[in-house]
Amino acid sequence: MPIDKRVSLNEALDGVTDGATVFITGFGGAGFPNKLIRALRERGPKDLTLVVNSATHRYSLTHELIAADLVRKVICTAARGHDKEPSPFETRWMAGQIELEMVPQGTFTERIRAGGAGIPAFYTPVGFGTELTRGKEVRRFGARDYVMEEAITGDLALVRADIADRTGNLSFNYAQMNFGPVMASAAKLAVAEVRAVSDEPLARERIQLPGVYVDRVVAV
Amino acid sequence: MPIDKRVSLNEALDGVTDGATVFITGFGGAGFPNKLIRALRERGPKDLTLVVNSATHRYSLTHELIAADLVRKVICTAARGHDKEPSPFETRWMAGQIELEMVPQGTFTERIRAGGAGIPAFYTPVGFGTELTRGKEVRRFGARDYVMEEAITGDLALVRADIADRTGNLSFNYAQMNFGPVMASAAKLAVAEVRAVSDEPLARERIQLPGVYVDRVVAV
Amino acid sequence: MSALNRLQITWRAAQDIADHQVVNLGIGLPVHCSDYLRPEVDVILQSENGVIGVGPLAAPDKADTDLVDAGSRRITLRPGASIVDSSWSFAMIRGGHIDVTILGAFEVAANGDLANWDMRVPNRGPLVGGAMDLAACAREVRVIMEHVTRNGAPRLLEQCALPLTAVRCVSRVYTDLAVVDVTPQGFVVREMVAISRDELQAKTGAPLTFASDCKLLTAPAIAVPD
Amino acid sequence: MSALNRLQITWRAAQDIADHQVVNLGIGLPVHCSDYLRPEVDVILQSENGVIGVGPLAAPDKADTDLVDAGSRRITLRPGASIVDSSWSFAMIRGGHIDVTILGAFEVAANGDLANWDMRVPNRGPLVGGAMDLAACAREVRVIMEHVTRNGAPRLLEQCALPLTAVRCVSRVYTDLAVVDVTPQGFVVREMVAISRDELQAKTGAPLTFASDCKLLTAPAIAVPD
Repeated sequence: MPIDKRVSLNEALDGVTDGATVFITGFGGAGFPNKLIRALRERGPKDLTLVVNSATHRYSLTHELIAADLVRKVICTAARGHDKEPSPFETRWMAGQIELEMVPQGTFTERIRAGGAGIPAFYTPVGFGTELTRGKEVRRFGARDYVMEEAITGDLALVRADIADRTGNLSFNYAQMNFGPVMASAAKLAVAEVRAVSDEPLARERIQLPGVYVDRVVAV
Repeated sequence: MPIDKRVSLNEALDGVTDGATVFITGFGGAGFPNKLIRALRERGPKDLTLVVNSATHRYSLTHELIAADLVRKVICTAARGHDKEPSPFETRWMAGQIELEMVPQGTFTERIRAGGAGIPAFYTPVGFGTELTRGKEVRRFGARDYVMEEAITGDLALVRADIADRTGNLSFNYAQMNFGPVMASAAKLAVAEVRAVSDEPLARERIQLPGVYVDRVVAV
Repeated sequence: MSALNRLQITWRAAQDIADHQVVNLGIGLPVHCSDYLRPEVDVILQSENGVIGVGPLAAPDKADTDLVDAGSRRITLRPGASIVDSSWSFAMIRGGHIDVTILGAFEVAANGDLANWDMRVPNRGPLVGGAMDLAACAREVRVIMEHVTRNGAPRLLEQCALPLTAVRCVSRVYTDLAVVDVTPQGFVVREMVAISRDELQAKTGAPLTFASDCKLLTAPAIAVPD
Repeated sequence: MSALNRLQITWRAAQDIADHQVVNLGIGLPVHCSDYLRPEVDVILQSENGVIGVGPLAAPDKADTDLVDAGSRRITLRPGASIVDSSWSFAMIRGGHIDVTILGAFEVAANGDLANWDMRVPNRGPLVGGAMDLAACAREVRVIMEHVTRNGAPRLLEQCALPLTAVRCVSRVYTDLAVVDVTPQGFVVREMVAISRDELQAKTGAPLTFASDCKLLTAPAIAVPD
């Protein structure tokens, strides 16, 4: 039967359970899967771990998951709200109600890539000698000190892209790409939210993430 | 002054010295920088370490560097000739005149990627329990055993591509890409051999390797 | 006894490829499995050189010298195919994104150890390629091989004698005589040609168990070209 | 004394960017360096979100909401620009392919330690972004900051008090009062505004050495918008 990964927004998150680790794409204002984020909030699984660049971003609805108290832990590179009032994340964090793991951004994306690439751990010079790597294994290679960082894998990736085809190939609009490829690769279930699904297979030159990594696509 | 990385085949290898570690692209019959390989042979630096998928491939001129006794060591995934007679590599290897480091292909490309990505070492399940990882550090993560592999960096990368622009952006023809991106990223000096250099900057969709990684381009 | 010929072995292996799987077919005999897929299945064939969606071989007059698979065969692309660089290709393999790989082999052990490369060919350099990556990391590793060597020695063994490709990785072996699963209890014969169990056991270097529903192994007639 | 205003500091930093360099400009003040590049230099501006070849800001009527830099500014692309995913973007940074990064900072130590993020802002969550990657791995790390805090406390110190971003990474600091190199012998003043050496030392938390050819630090008039 020809591969066809198209699903409705209703079906997109079937099978997601409490305790899931969820990747959410988006950075610099581009690539937030906001329809899927809202669908996840409505589905309402509890005790989620979010792996997302920013716990709060002006253009993302990630904060709604936190405000709905669905989130146990956030792994991110930025946890600062942008309004004068503390963000839903910040109020819960200060009250000790939500766990935070801060990661330098390159280590964040490399740990996720490692998760999708079968690499359980790697060494990086980034963060050596700083609070963010306290307690981590340090090892010298050549003349420099490096920190060991472990892979991040997850249950679900919510990925924003521009165009998909039925086999799940994705094309991104400009800087929408950001964490899409690595997050899709590191998740058991990768769901893409796209502007449109092409009836024709995408041309090779346009494919920025092979459909092998994408399980479901939803046009929104 | 506008960036312009075009050089002649004569200038392409200026500065290459004895003892250099040289990456050469190509796999599966595609992507061999044969004009640059021959230019390197003619230049004649000694004691080279070649990092190349195959020590001998029907469509590659790599064997000419070996036959000219310019090579001290080969790091590769395939060292078998294809003719009845032993290849130049095989005769020298059997006579103990050339060193061989055999690497599983995924570990080969990942070690080179690591070299270009500032990762000094990583763990992989590949090769665990085999002759190729004998003596390497083994470590358990979760329920599985992994081997530590170190990055490969080099002095020079010879990269075959299809089209370049003046800023060194590269576009590959089909499976020509193979090791081009990782090898260019891991070398101090990356030289691309291309069918043509476009006067106009390449369109974003066609760029498969940003010019940041490419130092010189030669149209052949 | 009607042992299968080598293309019939690939035919048999191809029948087990399920719809929508991502499949890597090893260089040599396994790659011929693509000729015998069941008509109703739609699969993505991945090649280590980065081709995601290998199509049929190219007609000689339409071949592009750069459009090749890992075995240097000039191929076409299926619609929706893409090509990635080597680091992405092996990240895909190592990361467990290949559902099934079918590999040739010299030896398989009862614990699933695989030996399909050899450093010790006289007067030849070694060659490993992507075999270790595929064997260690595909979700399922299946093997195609003759049941015994040219000298009649078994290839299904208690323990491999040749250098290993990967440990405890093989789940199923297709030979000219049988389809054998590798289980926690060792080799289990699922299908076999019309020979006696004793004869099959005699050609095998480790104890065989026979599935309660063990079937006759058959394949359509396929001529092997010279 | 004519201390530089903050745009004049970025102007001064921009003058040191050399032809053909690959440059990452930090979010906030450093990104304005691109407005003051010397006209003869051609540089590639990289942004952490994967844009290789950032151009000028987009006109509001031509902006694409997905064409942004790491600071969420709507930008254009220079000809020949490309966009890579986050893992490639940081592989580029971590792998030493960025010639120069210019970052904002709270504190710089005489050994080159940098503190430019802070977990301890009251009622606010921490924010590190890509600063640690850039600071640890760009070939050259330059810093733009006011010479002293709002309370008059020095920011150039023997040792950073705030949490570190990276160790021993800064090579040059541009302040409103001076251009200071970080050397194995500590801080060396290359340029300074028309104040006394004693006064500059008094505003600095670590010993200053003055280059034998120490110059007057000047900049063209640039108005700072409200």
